Amino acid sequence: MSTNSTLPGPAVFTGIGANRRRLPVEANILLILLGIALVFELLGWIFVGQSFLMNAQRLKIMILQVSVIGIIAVGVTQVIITGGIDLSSGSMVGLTAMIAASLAQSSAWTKALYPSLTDLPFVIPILVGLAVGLLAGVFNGALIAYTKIPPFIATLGTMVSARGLCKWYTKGQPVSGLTDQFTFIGSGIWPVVVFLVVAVIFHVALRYTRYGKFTYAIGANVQAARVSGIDVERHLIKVYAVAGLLAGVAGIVTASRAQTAQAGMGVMYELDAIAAAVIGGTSLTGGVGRITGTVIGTIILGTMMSGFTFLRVDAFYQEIIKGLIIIAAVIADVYRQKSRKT
Amino acid sequence: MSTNSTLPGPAVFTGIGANRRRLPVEANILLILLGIALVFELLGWIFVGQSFLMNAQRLKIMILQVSVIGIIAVGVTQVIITGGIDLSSGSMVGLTAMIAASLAQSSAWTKALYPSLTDLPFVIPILVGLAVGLLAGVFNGALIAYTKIPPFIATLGTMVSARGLCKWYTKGQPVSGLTDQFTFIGSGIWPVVVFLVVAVIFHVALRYTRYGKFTYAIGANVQAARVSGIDVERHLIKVYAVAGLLAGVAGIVTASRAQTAQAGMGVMYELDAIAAAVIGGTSLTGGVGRITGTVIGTIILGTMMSGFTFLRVDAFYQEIIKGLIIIAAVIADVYRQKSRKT
Amino acid sequence: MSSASIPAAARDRASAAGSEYLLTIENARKEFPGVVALDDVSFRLRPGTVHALMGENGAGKSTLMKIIAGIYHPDRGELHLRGKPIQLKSPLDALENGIAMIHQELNLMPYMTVAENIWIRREPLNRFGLVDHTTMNKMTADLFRRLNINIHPQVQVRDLTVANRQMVEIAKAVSYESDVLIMDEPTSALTEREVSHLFTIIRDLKAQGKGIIYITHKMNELFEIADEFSVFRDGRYIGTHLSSDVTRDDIIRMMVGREITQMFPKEEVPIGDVVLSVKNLTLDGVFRDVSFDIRAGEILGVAGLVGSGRSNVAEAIFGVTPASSGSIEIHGKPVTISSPNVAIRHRMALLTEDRKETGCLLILDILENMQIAVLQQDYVSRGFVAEKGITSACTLMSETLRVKTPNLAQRIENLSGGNQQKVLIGRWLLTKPRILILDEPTRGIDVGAKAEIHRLVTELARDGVAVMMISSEMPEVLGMSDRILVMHEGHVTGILDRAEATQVKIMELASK
Amino acid sequence: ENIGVSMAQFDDNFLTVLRNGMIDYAKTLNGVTLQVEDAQNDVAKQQSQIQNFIASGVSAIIVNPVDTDATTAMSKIAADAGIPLVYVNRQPVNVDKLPEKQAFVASNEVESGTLETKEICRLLKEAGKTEAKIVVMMGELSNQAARQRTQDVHDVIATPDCSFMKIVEEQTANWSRTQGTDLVSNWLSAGIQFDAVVANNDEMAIGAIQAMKAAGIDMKSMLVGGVDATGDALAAMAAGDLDVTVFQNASGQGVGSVDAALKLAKGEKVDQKVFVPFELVTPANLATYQSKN
Ligand SMILES: Nc1ncnc2c1ncn2[C@@H]1O[C@H](COP(=O)(O)OP(=O)(O)OP(=O)(O)O)[C@@H](O)[C@H]1O
Ligand SMILES: Nc1ncnc2c1ncn2[C@@H]1O[C@H](COP(=O)(O)OP(=O)(O)OP(=O)(O)O)[C@@H](O)[C@H]1O
Ligand SMILES: [Mg+2]
Ligand SMILES: [Mg+2]
Repeated sequence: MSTNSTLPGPAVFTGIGANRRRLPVEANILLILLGIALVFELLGWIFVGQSFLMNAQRLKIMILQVSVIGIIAVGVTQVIITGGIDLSSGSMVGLTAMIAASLAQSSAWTKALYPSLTDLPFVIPILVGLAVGLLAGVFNGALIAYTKIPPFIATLGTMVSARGLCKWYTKGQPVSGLTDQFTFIGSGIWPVVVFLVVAVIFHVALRYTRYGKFTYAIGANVQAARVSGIDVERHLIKVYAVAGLLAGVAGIVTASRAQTAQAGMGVMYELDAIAAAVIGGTSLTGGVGRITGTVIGTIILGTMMSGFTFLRVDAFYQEIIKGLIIIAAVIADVYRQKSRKT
Repeated sequence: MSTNSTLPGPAVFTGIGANRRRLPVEANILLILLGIALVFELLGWIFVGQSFLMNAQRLKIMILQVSVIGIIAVGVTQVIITGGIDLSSGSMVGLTAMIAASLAQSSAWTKALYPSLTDLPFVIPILVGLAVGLLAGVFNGALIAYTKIPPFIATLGTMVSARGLCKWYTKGQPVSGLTDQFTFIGSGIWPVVVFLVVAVIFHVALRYTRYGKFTYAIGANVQAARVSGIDVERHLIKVYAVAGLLAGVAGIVTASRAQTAQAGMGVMYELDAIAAAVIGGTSLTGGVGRITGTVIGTIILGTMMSGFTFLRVDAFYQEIIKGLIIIAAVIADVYRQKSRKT
Repeated sequence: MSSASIPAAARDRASAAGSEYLLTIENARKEFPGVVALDDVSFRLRPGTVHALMGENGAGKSTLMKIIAGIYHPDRGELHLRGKPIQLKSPLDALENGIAMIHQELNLMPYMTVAENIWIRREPLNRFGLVDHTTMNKMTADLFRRLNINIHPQVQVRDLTVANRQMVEIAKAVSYESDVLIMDEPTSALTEREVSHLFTIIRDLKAQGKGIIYITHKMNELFEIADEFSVFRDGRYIGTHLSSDVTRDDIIRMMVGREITQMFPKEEVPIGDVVLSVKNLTLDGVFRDVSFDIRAGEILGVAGLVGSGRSNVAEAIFGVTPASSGSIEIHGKPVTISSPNVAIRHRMALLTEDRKETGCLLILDILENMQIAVLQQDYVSRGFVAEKGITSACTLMSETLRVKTPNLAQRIENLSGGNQQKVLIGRWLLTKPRILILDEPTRGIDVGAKAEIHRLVTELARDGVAVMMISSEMPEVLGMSDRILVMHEGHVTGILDRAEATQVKIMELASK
Repeated sequence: ENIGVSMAQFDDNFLTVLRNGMIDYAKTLNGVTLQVEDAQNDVAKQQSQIQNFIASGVSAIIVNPVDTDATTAMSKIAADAGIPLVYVNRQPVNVDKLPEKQAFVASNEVESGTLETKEICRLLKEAGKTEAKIVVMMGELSNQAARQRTQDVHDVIATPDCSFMKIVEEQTANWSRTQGTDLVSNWLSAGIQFDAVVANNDEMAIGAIQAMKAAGIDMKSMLVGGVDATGDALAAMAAGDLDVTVFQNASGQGVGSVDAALKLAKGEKVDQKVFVPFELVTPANLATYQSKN
């Protein structure tokens, strides 16, 4: 391009907006997380006489128990950034868990689903599980991109169908007796590692690649994205495919962690994942959101779960409080970012 | 100012009424319903050797089994028209069912929750149930209108909290032994009557009252609605209150029909209700939708349920097919209305 | 053909002035459900020229341009680029073939930075395939320096004023280095200063041999920047001429098909009592100590540069974003206007400047759009809307305002901008306001409609309505106002009487 | 002593009785507190709850498994932390290979469906049927008990004694009364004839009864069986609508599991398997149960 212009003019932009870069969105959410953790710490000393945070085991389980939600949430965040939504991820966790597990059975297990396909190397169930997630994601994406039906309904349909497939696959029987190789992925701290790796990859992808720029552009203004030459349909398929793939990862980790797969796995996970993303600052109207925020949002959910058990909150109150905290966290976020709205 | 202007000029405007209403949107959906019913009719003759439609009992149960969904869907439709969503209706059905039932227990039942409050006239549990629904709805509405958090999240929070309240209310115990007066509402064809009355009321309200005009205006463009003098906050509260009230009606009918109330009642009803509304032509982006469409959408769901049993479709396949039909119905609708979009 | 009125010699000159076309489109037709937007239209663009498109609202100008930019596919018609036939399948296709477009509606991504907006899909990548933000920002800075634009590359677009957003759009289009550059009403959100800045840019591009298609409703711009122009009416091609060969009236006749005698039909009407009185109105950080009165029958023009705070004052008075201090009196009684709802009860009306954002209920029909404000106080009994009454009121209003539509059941979305504006004016007239605030009432509106709106405002004033009219078009302010209030950076810098007001005086006040 | 309890589900009538059995029993013991969590039918959540219990330093854990196949992983987690674990009500897949300090207290699920079906079979014979059509209402398809109880029906019919019974329909109503009503209404409208309804639980059986009553079917001539002996079911039996149900001593299991957990926590030995038998409930012995569950 030719910068040798004939226009005169000083080297400019002193003024407009020079100073308008804001504190990163995550700072807000991190504060909310810290606030919640400190409240638990305080209440811990008062009521239980124990520290909430100074307990390595608890810190581990706090993240471990939401790793699967977190993995899905990373995918869902991207979908929400495009202005869509994915209600099918919970069902897809169940489906991929079932299918992957059925190819990960050990020959020692007498009731293997495919007796001739036991003791396979662990990469096979993993690859098949990922492929199933990917395919389901592509299906979602294609449906949304080409038929223009609302993502809410498209993925609601997939959600119901995938859950049905899940139950049909083994007629409701659980799939157990998985090989040690396969269950290794879900053991110890590995689910957390998978979660963080996934988070880092997509954090980079969203911020530093064209994939990411297109994702934000579509969510911010589809029309603008289209006239800028972005192939919106193709990109949406990619984004939903990624979400499906990650649901596949989550399914594999879930099956591996529980050392079994059953048709009811992942029920309602989609809602937790969406909550994590939104608590983390992702806007349901599209165009706004970051993986770092989602990670923090996920950890907020984990902290709440551990905190409730720690404080011996009656189970009946846990849900009531959980709902209120979700609302409160989002309200707090809306208020702290009020300047962004106007 | 004077509308009888002295402005000269040819009448460029060719007059009202010429084609004032295109083919109503419902025509499309009705066609889809007829299509589905005819497919079942045909398959019925082929596989079961019976008519699907020529069976008064089946026609009755087809609507009866979805009346509760339909009642919620009428409320949800209004919420969606404003551009919102209500995920809490299923939980609210459970909550109102529990509370209403606890005031409708007969003294013959030895384990009544409030032994001193048995054999109350049936209006009391009904009024209390409605009040609970209304209050929860007002809570939703106020949250959304004043804190500006996304309706998806606000009602997700309420959904979780209300389900928690539901379990907490009797610590998970079912509430049974309801008076005959109370269970009368849910007997025979009454739930259908309630559904249709509710539908007619809100059909009229949406089309012929200021309440309705404002609802559409807010969904079409909140900003413009506000500048046009609509008190958006107040109106949103009204709309969510109506949705809550109708969830209350649904809860009462459910408890009365089952002659018991349990904490798990209404789980996932919100999704069926949203599906019914969207199949019926309500747009999730707001501003578009009609109760007649929602009623037809609801009946489509009911037809599917009866059809599956009628054709003896294996339970394992039912969900898979249901998901696909929801998607297909919405695609069909999108295509038939393509002209409206461009 | 109305072009018959143009001297024959000039016509010949226009068609013979060069056979080498950069882009041609022949016999194009485009139909939307129920509307033929273009019918047998042809258009030719020469390199190194600025070719203006003129026509009333809804004439099909934007539609034709969207075809050239690969957004719409014509039902019929051939497109030739540099002499070769070409089919454009997508906007990307057009961009890759050297056609860029600045759209009539702003098409930016609000939550992304200026640099990201400009280079979307063309981001510089480093050797790991990741986006190189440093280079991208530098490229933006270079581009802006070249165009003499003063905006920071890393600021988010939503933080920019409308005018600056428009400048970003212009810079983005220029950055494609394309041979054909389409500008669809680029100046509708700009004031004189930015407009002349844009013209400098355009002349520069022209000198580089690019072909520029320029759509505008502003006649003076045509004479200032365009080499030739084509006129469209009702989806048909009327003619192409050199702009040096014609007069204003010729063009108007071609566009409208009839004469418009009076652009500013200002009448002297008896001025009554003070209706609206604003004292020391302040909205922290936006405007300060704004005071003025408007009397019955008076038209108060409000002038100022873009961003001077005029719209904010209007919105504060109307309760959209209430002021933080100051007082408002109506008919001498102090009032507190906390929301538009309250304002309407005081019989005020506000036509907002952004039709799409705060005006139209896009997916609803004309009838619904028109009646929504009046339903607050009229045509409703026991909650039920008096369908018959409101329908005939809206019908009458549409006829009065000459809304061009087959019927009132059309979605307002499908109307041209000018007709949308008329519907919105109708919405407010139904409420029979005593105080009417008009914010850029003729923005993006063709001459014919403009004259009608002006006539209407005059009539309202005659009926005793107090009118406040914000406008960035100097001739409009000068032509229509009894007094002119000028704002600069949130302050009132002066109020001029009709007699003493001149363009120069206003500009002085607006930029001091 | 603080014992962590993870229940598969709170909003389940039977499990509520079991839960209350534990809680009421714990109240009678000095210095024993229970912390009861709701796993909401989620295997992963249950596993996490166990880990949260361990982090909070409970002295023993009681688990009512969501998925009895997922217990291997849970056993390992508890064993690694050295905390005693007792499974209650649902038989873990690793019941024969339980690590040290782990036990299982339950009824044998095979009995429930078998008792129910055999009694229906007996009643049908008594009514002089030589050919009988039955419909089966299944619980949630992904649930162990639903599968087992349905399997029991098939197994009983496979015996020569009851082979005169024929399953004409078998569908799920997800444990729910309303769905049960709708399912049976749909069957009736399809003109399906049957002599008995065998439901996986009482709620669905009651739903069936309500549907049949609404359709004007005489409940005297129709046999309906359920499982759980809930309060509503016993009332239905007293009214002559429900013919068979099966009592599972829920509170007995609750008490047993708390006892086992406390003993393990104190380092005492307990039997690794404690079975509390199912009991058949018919109008004949109804009175005995009306005071229980
Ligand atoms: N997407 C669409 N669907 C239906 N009708 C449309 C659509 N786009 C444009 N039209 C119609 O086509 C005609 C031409 O519109 P176009 O936008 O090209 O006009 P224009 O000349 O650019 O007007 P303006 O000066 O107001 O921008 C109008 O009647 C308009 O209502
Ligand atoms: N919501 C807002 N938040 C922050 N600043 C705003 C907001 N709205 C307007 N401003 C700023 O206030 C100033 C006045 O804007 P306003 O729109 O009132 O000006 P105007 O003179 O009407 O210009 P225009 O002709 O573009 O409408 C501008 O600098 C603008 O950036
Ligand atoms: Mg245009
Ligand atoms: Mg303005």
